[in-house]
Amino acid sequence: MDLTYTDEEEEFRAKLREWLASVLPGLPPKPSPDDWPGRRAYDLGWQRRLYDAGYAGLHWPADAGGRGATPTQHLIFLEETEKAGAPYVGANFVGLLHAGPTIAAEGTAEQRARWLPPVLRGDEVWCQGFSEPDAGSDLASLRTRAVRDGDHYVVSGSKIWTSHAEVADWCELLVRTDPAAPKHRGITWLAMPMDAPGITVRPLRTLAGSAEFAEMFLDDVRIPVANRVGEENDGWRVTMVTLSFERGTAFVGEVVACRRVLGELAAQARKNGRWDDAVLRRRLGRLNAEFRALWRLTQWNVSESQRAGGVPGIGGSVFKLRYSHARQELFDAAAEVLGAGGALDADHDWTLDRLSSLSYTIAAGTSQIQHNIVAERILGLPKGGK
Amino acid sequence: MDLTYTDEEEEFRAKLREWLASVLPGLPPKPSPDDWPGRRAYDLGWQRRLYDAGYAGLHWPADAGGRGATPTQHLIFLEETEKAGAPYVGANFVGLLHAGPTIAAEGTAEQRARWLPPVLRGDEVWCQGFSEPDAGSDLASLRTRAVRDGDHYVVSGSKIWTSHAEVADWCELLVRTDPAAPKHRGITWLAMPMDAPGITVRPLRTLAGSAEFAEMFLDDVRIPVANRVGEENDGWRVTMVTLSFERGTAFVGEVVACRRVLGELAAQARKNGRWDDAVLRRRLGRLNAEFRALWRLTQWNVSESQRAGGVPGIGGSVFKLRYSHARQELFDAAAEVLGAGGALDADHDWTLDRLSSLSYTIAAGTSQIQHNIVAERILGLPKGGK
Amino acid sequence: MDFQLTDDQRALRQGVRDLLAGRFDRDALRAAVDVPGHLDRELWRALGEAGFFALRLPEADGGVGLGLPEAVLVFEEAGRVLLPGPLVATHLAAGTVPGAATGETVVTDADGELLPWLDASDVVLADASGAAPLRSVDPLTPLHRLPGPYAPRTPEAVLLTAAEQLGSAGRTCEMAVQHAREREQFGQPIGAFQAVKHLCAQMLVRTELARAAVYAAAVTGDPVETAAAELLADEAAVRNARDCVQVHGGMGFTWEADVHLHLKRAWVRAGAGRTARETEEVLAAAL
Amino acid sequence: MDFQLTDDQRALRQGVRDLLAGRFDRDALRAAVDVPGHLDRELWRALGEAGFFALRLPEADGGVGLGLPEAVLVFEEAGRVLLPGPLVATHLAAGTVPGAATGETVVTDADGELLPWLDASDVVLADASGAAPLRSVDPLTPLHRLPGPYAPRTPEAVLLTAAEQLGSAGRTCEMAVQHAREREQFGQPIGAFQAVKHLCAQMLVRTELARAAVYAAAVTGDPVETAAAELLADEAAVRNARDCVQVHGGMGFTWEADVHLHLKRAWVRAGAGRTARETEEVLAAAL
Repeated sequence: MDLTYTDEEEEFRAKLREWLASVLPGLPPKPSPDDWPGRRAYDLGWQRRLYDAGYAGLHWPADAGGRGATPTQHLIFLEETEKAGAPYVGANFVGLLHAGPTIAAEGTAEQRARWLPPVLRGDEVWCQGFSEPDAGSDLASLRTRAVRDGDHYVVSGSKIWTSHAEVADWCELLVRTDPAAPKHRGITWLAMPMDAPGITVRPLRTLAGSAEFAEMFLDDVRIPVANRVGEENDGWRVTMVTLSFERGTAFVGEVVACRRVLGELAAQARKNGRWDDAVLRRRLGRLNAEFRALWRLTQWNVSESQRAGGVPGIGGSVFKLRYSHARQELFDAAAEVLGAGGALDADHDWTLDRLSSLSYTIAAGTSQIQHNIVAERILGLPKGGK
Repeated sequence: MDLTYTDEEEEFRAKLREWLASVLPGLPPKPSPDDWPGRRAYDLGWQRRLYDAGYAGLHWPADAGGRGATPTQHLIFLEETEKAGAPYVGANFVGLLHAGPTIAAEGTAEQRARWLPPVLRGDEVWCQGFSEPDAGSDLASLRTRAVRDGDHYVVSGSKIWTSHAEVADWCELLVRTDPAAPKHRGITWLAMPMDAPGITVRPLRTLAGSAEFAEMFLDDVRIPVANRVGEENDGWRVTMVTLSFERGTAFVGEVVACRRVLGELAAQARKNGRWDDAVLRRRLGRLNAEFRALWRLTQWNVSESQRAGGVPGIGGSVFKLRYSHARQELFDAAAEVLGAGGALDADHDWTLDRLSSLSYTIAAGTSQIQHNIVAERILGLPKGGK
Repeated sequence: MDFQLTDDQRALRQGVRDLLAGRFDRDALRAAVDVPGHLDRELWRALGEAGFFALRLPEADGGVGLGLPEAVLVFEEAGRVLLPGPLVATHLAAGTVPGAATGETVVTDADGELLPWLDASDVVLADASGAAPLRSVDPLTPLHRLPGPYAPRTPEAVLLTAAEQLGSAGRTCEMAVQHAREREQFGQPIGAFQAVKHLCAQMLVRTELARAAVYAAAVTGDPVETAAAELLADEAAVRNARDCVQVHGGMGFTWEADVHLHLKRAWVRAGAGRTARETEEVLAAAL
Repeated sequence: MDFQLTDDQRALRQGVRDLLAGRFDRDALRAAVDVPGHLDRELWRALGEAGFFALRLPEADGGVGLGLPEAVLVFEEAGRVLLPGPLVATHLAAGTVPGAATGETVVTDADGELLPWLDASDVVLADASGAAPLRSVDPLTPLHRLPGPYAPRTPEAVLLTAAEQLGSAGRTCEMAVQHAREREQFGQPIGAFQAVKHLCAQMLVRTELARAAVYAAAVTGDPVETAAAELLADEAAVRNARDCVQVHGGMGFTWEADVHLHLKRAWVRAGAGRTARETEEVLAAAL
């Protein structure tokens, strides 16, 4: 059990810090949340800077254009960029964390050459077309149909929770190619060009009032068969590769951010007098234990993945269950620190964070589903019950 | 919505108080918890006093020897006896609250004449032979076999959680008479004389260290067919009658007692300085809200039952879910008030109450089962899932 | 003792429910959401005509002559449908502020630090000098922040707000159950899964406990009982709305679903009253 | 950074587990329960021989020369099997009290208000004047009450106790899972029901979070990290034991099942340390 970083790791951190200190002051001003083209340009600009400095695709394998960094280096990267206040991955999220790694793992040489470099360079944006209105927790029940017509698939259906759809160049799309097969066995993974005729994108407003997501309606969209990654009807397996990439270090930056917010809450409470409320103060103390331990659990999981040659373990579900809950507790505590006059003010960041924290126990597998995963896959309890 | 008591109800209360004040000082000293014959004698002696004063079987129908009191009068009786510190129902529990009402509702005239008066007079003790080692939450899966042999049933099997078995005269016993039928349809209700050959009773020690319960092993016990209440294989329905009696006002005395304990906790905390701990103090305040509301919910349920002519509603499951949890919280708070030196002292009443509170989310339907009941029978969600 | 609704009380509740279903249906609700700060004066007058505000005025003064238990039933219905406006303040002003009883005059009062509906109101009972607008998290309740000091709320205001919380808690429980019955995943209604079932059962338990507390406080007027009602109703409304979001899954996270409106309103109502800290101290002191 | 057990640490853990399985199996546990207050000196010496107490002494002084992380792994194993005796005090006395390192001498120390194993110990490091016996709720830990004032516990004592709590939490999770796999009701293992499944999953989550905190505190020795470890390990041990009772149903409520022994011991360990109040204040002050 070693929590000290090796010399190589410390050197990596030092160089990164140095670079961040040099590059961040020169960034253009942040675009407004509603300015989608502006956000695309900003996020891609940041990615281009990372690319030029050699930090793009840090955790991607070298033969996919990545740096082949260790999980620990990736952890350091996420920690330091968050601490320095660097831009979030933003519009590059799906390309860097879902679609890219999937193509790297399952695509042909030609597909890798076509799609991976523009992601790393910050030239192209990907979005994700997985969930459907009737396929949420039960993703494998998706019904968007793809019918083969010569060297094209003709796709019709609707997708939901597609972030950055308005400005994406490509969509990693799951479609049903064999309606007669068992549900997991009739799914195919396609790369859909977002300028293809027949795609309609409609912004989807969340309860926080923002339009981070979109619905996407597909009406006889023609997608070349050459855009298929993996075999026809093998898309579920291909997708699971993607999802496992999502779990490993997905929340590193957020845990760092939560610990910063917790410190700000304490500072604010000391300033406005609410620190004298023993119940609130001890609640913040408890959250300190919670987030410190979540940070250590992250390091535990990263070390495990490092030993396994970079493959994230199942511990991600354990982490997500507790983290999603702790995050909600954190922003509930923030509301207490602010008092009603601040907590009901929609212009306060913490109010929006409190609202958006509600999605953490739902998105990327509800807590109900995560409990099942932990109970069945880790603890070995019987599968498939209700 | 009326929370005032009628003149008749107030008169009933006043007379009861007067009688309690006159009779309680003359009671013999309480026997030790391990003195089973002494406890039997004490409990039956109290029942005899109730009988002589006209309070026996208050909620039983008049034609079963009861007083045919309203649910509100029963509520008042339970409230006042608890407040006065009168003895608990003790060894008379099964006779008065389970077996007796079942026989009153489902027995023949002869059976009623044989079994009911001794219960009311405090002459005979009943115990309950329902649960089995492999039939707990799934009571209907019970396997104790009864085979007809002339005018007797010959019964073999084992029962568990049989309280007062050592000193009982009778046992209300559920047996399987048709192993081929669906599980709910092959069960029969029998009154078993506890002096019949073939019965072995073994005390069952609980985690609180006491032997309140027993296991009962039945080896070819012969029970006259005349002791069957209801039809052969109709015992499940007969039993459900009993169980619904259990739910209505089962916890009235306990809620009164919990509110008294809560007051004692506050007094103790004020005395030992722990009242200065804002977290503990507010926790006690919250429990005050909880138990006040539980008392009002009891009155709500009793009034509902009164309007329905004495039939308890389904609200008992809602009450039990919250009450069992609140009771555990109460004695956890007691441990905080006492501090480690008191909370770890097994001679302190509150320590034992804390331990025994653990059974409240298990006995008479686990909280898991109660959630299902509420969800399926009240909210109408689909049955039978896992 | 008969702690159940009388026939008259049942009829009153049904009457209010029917009135609101007619005058403030889902379309009206979403229209109100789309124009924040706008108060429908026609609806307000209709409420006045129906006796919503004059409910507790003596019949001799043109009122309905009913009591706090009946008002609680009416405000519970208002909470169910998220009826907007300074309902409690106007109701409490009936008989003292001209036009309040009939719904001609809209009256607001400060709820501690926050003053709702300042711009849309005709009469402001609080000292509104220095009031600064904020962007309310609840699209159905415009808010101003007051510099203070603030007058404490009356026990009636506390209780009627708790009644609205109770109505909201009951409604979100129903919404969750309805969604759980209809939404299918893995080949069956999600309400067949124990995880969802038990969430819904807990919602009902919270609602019924809060109901017992709120109704009892209305009958007895006891301040400690009122504190219990406030605490349990706030908790039921907020917690149920959150669980309702959870049961709805992704759908619950959209603006289009009504469930977020319940959550935000529950936050506003809980924030308007005493803090849990104050309420719990009242309850502790009474031990 | 490599926050995982080294091969040596894994081997140590396995070695201790094997040793305890051989010297303190379930029969030995139940025998200890049946004779409260009796300490098996032969077992104690065997622990000494195996290096349980001398683990952190330098090899030059006849110790094993290992560190706090290794001690935490060993005490976690002790917590798993409910090994009785003043283990932490004797371990900490090794090197200063003669015979402690080898298991010849049994050493106890006061844990705040409570002094465990007074009668069975050879050396008492606390001021035991005025010590009054009480009937301990835990049949495996005899206790005396001290009049005070009490010396604060050392950070090592806090952490090794937290390690025992962690071991107990992990064990009750396993016990619950095993029971849920084997016990059938309604025609299937109860572990097929989501309500039971999710209880078990929560137990694992608590254990793993506590594990990360305890191991990290052992590596860093940071006092705030130690406070976090104490808080989370106490909670995991107590809460898991309770959930384990619940999963076991009626069986969990019997004296014959081991689960109550875990709960009572977890209470004793949590009561021996700082209160949650003190720990949370340390954690708050560090923000």
